[in-house]
Amino acid sequence: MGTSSRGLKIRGLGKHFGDTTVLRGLDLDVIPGEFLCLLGPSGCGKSTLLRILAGFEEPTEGTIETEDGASLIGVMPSRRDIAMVFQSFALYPHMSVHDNIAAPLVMRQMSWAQRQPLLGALLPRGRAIRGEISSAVERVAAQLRISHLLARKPGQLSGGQKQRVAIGRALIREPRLFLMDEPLSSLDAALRTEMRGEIVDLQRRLGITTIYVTHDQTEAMTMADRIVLMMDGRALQIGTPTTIFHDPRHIAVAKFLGTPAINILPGDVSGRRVRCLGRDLPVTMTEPTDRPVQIAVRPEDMTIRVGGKGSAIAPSWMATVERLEPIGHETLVHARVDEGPRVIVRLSGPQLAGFAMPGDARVAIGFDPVALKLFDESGARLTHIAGDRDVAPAPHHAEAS
Amino acid sequence: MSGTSVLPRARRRPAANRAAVHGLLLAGPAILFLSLLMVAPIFVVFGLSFTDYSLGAIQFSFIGLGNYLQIASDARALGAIGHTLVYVAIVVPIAVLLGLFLALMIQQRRRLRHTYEVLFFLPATSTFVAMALVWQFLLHGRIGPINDWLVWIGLGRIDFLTNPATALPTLAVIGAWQLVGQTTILFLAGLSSVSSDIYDAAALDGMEAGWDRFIRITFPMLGPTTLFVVVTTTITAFQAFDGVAALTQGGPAGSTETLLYKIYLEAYQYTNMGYASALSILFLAFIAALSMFQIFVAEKKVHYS
Amino acid sequence: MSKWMQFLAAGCLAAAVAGPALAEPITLNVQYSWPSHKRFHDPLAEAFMKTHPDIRINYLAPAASYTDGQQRMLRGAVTGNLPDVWYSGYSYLNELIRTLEPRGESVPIGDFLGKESTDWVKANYSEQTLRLGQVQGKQWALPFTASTPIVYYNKDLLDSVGASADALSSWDGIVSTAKKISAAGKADGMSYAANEWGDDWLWQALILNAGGHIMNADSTKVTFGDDSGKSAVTLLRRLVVETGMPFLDEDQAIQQFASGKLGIFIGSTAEVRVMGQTIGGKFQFGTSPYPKAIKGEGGLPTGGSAAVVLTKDAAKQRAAWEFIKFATGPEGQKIVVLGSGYMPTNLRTTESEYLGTFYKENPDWTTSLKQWPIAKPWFGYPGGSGPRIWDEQKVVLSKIMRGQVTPDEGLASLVELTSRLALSKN
Amino acid sequence: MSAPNASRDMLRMAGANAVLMVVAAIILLPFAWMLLTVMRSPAEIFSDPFGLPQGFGIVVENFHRAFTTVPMARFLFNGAVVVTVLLFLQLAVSIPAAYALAKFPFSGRNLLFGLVVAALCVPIQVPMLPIYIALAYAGALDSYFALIFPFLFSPFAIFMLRQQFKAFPNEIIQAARLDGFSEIQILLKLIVPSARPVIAAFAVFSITAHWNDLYWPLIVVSSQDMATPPLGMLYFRDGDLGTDYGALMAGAIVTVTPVMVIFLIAQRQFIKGLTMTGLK
Repeated sequence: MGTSSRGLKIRGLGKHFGDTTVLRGLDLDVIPGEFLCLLGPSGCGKSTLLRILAGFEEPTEGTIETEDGASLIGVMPSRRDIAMVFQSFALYPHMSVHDNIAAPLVMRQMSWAQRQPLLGALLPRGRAIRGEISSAVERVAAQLRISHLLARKPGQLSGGQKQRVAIGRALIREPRLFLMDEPLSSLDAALRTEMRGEIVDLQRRLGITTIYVTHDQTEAMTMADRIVLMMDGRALQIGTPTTIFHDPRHIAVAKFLGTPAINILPGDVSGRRVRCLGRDLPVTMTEPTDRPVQIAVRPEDMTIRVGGKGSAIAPSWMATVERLEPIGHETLVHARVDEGPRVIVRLSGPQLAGFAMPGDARVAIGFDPVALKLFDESGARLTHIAGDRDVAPAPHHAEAS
Repeated sequence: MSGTSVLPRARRRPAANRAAVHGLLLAGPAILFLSLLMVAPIFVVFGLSFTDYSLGAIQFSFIGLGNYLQIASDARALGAIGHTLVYVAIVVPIAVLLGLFLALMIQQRRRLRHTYEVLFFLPATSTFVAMALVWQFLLHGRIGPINDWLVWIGLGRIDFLTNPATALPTLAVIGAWQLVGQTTILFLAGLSSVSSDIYDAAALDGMEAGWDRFIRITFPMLGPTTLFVVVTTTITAFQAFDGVAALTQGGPAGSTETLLYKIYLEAYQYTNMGYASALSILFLAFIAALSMFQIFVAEKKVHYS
Repeated sequence: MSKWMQFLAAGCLAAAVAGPALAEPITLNVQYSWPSHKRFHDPLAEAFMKTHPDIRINYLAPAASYTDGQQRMLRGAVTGNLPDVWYSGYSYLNELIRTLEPRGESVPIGDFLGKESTDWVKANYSEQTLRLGQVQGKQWALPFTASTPIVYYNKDLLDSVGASADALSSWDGIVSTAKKISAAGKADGMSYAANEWGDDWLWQALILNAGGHIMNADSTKVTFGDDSGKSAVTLLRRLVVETGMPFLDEDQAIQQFASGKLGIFIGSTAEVRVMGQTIGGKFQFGTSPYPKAIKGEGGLPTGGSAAVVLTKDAAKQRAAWEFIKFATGPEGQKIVVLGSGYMPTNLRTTESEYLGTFYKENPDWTTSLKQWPIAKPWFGYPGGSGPRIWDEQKVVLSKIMRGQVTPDEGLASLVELTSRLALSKN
Repeated sequence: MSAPNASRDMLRMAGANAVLMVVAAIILLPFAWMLLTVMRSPAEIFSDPFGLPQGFGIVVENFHRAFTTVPMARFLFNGAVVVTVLLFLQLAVSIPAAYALAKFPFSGRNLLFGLVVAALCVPIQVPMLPIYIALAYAGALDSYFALIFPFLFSPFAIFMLRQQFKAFPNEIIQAARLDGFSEIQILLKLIVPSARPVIAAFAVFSITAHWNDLYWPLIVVSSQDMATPPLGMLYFRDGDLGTDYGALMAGAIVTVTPVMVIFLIAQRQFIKGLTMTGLK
């Protein structure tokens, strides 16, 4: 596809509906050709951002510019060279699949008179243009493997077929920017996985900049080049899936990603030393300070020891096992630390081997100091050094573009 | 007692059977009243249409198809059918198109939407006998304010209700006046069932507003609503009676005699029950045909899912 | 047991209603046409019950018109729902009696009248009045209200074109006056809405006034196809052509006259009271007699109603007669006349004790009285075909007035359709 | 909705509002005259149709006449009785029937539904005549019964409700049966509440139709005590003595207002109900 993909420069974007603020001062650069996921819980403003990009809503403040500096504010949706796939697919129920896919082209390539129902057929060129459009529709349909459905109405299609038609309608335009609003959420699980791959393949092949809204972290992690993690109208963090997962800038990001959710343990910092539940941790703060902190450790980074079996790294805390959750290749251990919080430990592979525990077993719980992340009370990330390894959040490659 | 009595000797009715009994019990009253108030009377009317029964008469006789043959040669009955068709032909387009237009205009209003809905629906809720008198004066050929305004804008006076050429159209406009609120609200209901995603998708595809959006999206999506509105409006218009009874009594020069008014005259004024019954059956046939048309078209064309 | 219950119920009722055990009052169900007549029926019943505490008058819902009332009586005869006393429109009296007599539903008023002294009858009811209540020579009903058409004119408009009310005594005079008024451009000349009236009263007036008859004495032949009919249809067309007469129905004509935009209106004397109220002194109006085409010989159809006794119960019949005597008596008539403008049907009403003084002070109300001598019965078609005949006749009249058919053609088709409908079996 | 240009949009909106206002003014013209008439004396009504009101005294007088020349309060009471009892009974008959049609496979169901749909198209004037004769022979004319009985079967209500009930999830009904609900409880506690907007829509239709109906009361009512408001209107209006327009319009206002108020109250539900009922 010959058209160049579009980049966007979004600055200070805000949107209020009366007293409700949906977006607050959002900055974002969209890199041409990338697959960008807007991820966040419902109500975080991700759909509103998408609707503003499409032109359905006007922002209250802020700017949106294309890579060549043209502002998009006030430009009609149809002039933005954007295509969109809706969660509900938004197919025209009264038109055949063929006409649904052809609709954008009919509106663009035919004159007002040519596209009128009866009149159009009589006009010169009208038939010729219709022919060209039809072959374009057939090409797209073949690509999406829905050629056999062209004569049907949307009401006669399955969910996955509707999905393909909706994508077809978006593709035929050869848009410079592709918007997708939770396009997989109305499909069943198996189909969702299949379509996930198809959409990514398609995007890679065509190289069209794609902004994809979802609340499903798996989708975001598996599909995106970069993820914008949004909460409460703000972009909390922007980065590659790896960065966002392993190097959260904010405790909310850490909590949002990963299943089961990250463990949070209470701690204190005094000077450069960090204490957790009465024990010193083998880490050193980059900056000396005195404050309570939140210590976050993912379940897979936790260790467990029962009567000498299993690995353990000092320091460790005694805990009581409350429940085991075996899921085949791994087991989740739910335990309560003595005089401390409940934690989840994920055991897999070698750790799991020969590991068996009675109920109410007493265990020692520890974690790899390299894996822990420190956040202050407001949730902001603090930097520390674990042993001799520097685990401060590094200025990552994907951040700066 | 022997051991077999442990099992309750329950009437082991299959579930389907029980559901059937429940269903019949629930529908019972409706079935009773349906037979009593609808089915039986229609059979009686049908039967009477083959007699010369006259209200108050002690005896009557069967005259076969006599009443029906009489309709064919009764200039007034044929005239009444013609007037009814003309009336329908005026009321339906006005009520439907104006209703659609108003619905489209109102739909985009956020704050005033409900106000408009209520205002346009007021005529439908009002007592027609009372409003007819108001119209009679407003449309007075000589001293009516509407004629004063017509003169003021340079048009001549119109004897709306007393000129045979204008009386029927005038009644039709009044009829449309009463119906337009209903059609507006029905169209609004239809419009609100079109998802906003569809409009967003249409906007991206280049149908942002105006004619294209209307002709390609809104109107086709309103297909079932439109059909429903057209047919119900037509059926209502077919039953034109109030305006005739309250304003013209069929005049001037018989120009506003409608089928239902004619039935009323024959039944209650001339006491020709037999003939009135035959006209009623004809009337019923017209309406039944319309309804069949609706069902036929609805099945064929306008259902998308 | 049921008897015991009845006894108990009756006892309780009596205790609750009557207090001291009096003779049970007789309740008469009385029905009339025209809801607006409530204005005089209510005070009439009140006055009656004051002097007759043993009789209670219970009015049933008024019929919307004489025609509607007639239909109700015919339906009532079938279903056994008849009032005890009914005021029948004159034109429906014939047919009513013809229907009810074989069923034994009606009692001739003559039976009661015969028991009163001849002098009393003579003092109260004129021969002419009584004749309005006779069917085939028998006194079935006693006239209660009576009206004839009269001419209303707007004196201010007449003055403004220099016309005098005296001119209105002939059709020529009316036409030329109306012509002048409409030529002046401020108002329409006149309205004689014969074709848009609810019944054929104004149309019959033209025929009767020209000395004609609608049908022959035994109702076997339509007779208005003669010169009387010809003069009637010619006149109607002439009114439209020469005075530019607007086409109005009754309500509209009254509205326009009351607003001061109509010079001459011909209608019922019963409207005189409301007319005065609606005009409210905005201009001066007057009334004058219906123009006589043929002096002396012609007649006018009498509108209004006559009381008929429909109860079969002897005690109720006696009570009904008492009530009718009162209603058609001078006191009753005084109430009726003042509440409407109708002509009194009782001779003594014009005595100074009753309305003598009033009439002297309100000459507009006396116009109709002057027409008593030519008041004739309002002809009613046999076989209940009246409403249908009128529905068809008015279509033809409209066509004549609008010039869609010539008066001669129109008259021929009027006679044809009337004969066809009036003489078909039924 | 797309709103790319705020000022152009404002202009469009103002234009649309202007058009709507004009149409509303035309539609409301008769009501304006009705209100003005009640504020003027008989003498002014026709000579100055849209003149200014003549003061409060006349309004009071017109309303006074409306309530004293006829028992207006009694008419309103009759109207209220007929409309409420009828609505209640219509629902009592229609709701179970609609439920049965929607959820119970009994034999003859299709026939019954076919008849309901067919009955939708039968103008009420056709079966009215035999019903009148039957009521007359039963001696039941001129009663609340006569005013109410012929309308107990409402195909419209059954049809609307059935469409609504059909959409009610079967799982919930089955769950309720497992929980020990009786069929009646299921109907009253689960199904009926889910159909409230549809019931409101039907209520507005039914109340409007029967409050304003003239035809049937005119035929069956003969005593003034049983008259409904529109019949009461006729007491002011007749050609024989001329019409008392001031009192008539006062009566008209009193007659028209209750239904309008009910519509205003039920309006949102009414419109929601219409949207829910098979108009998609």
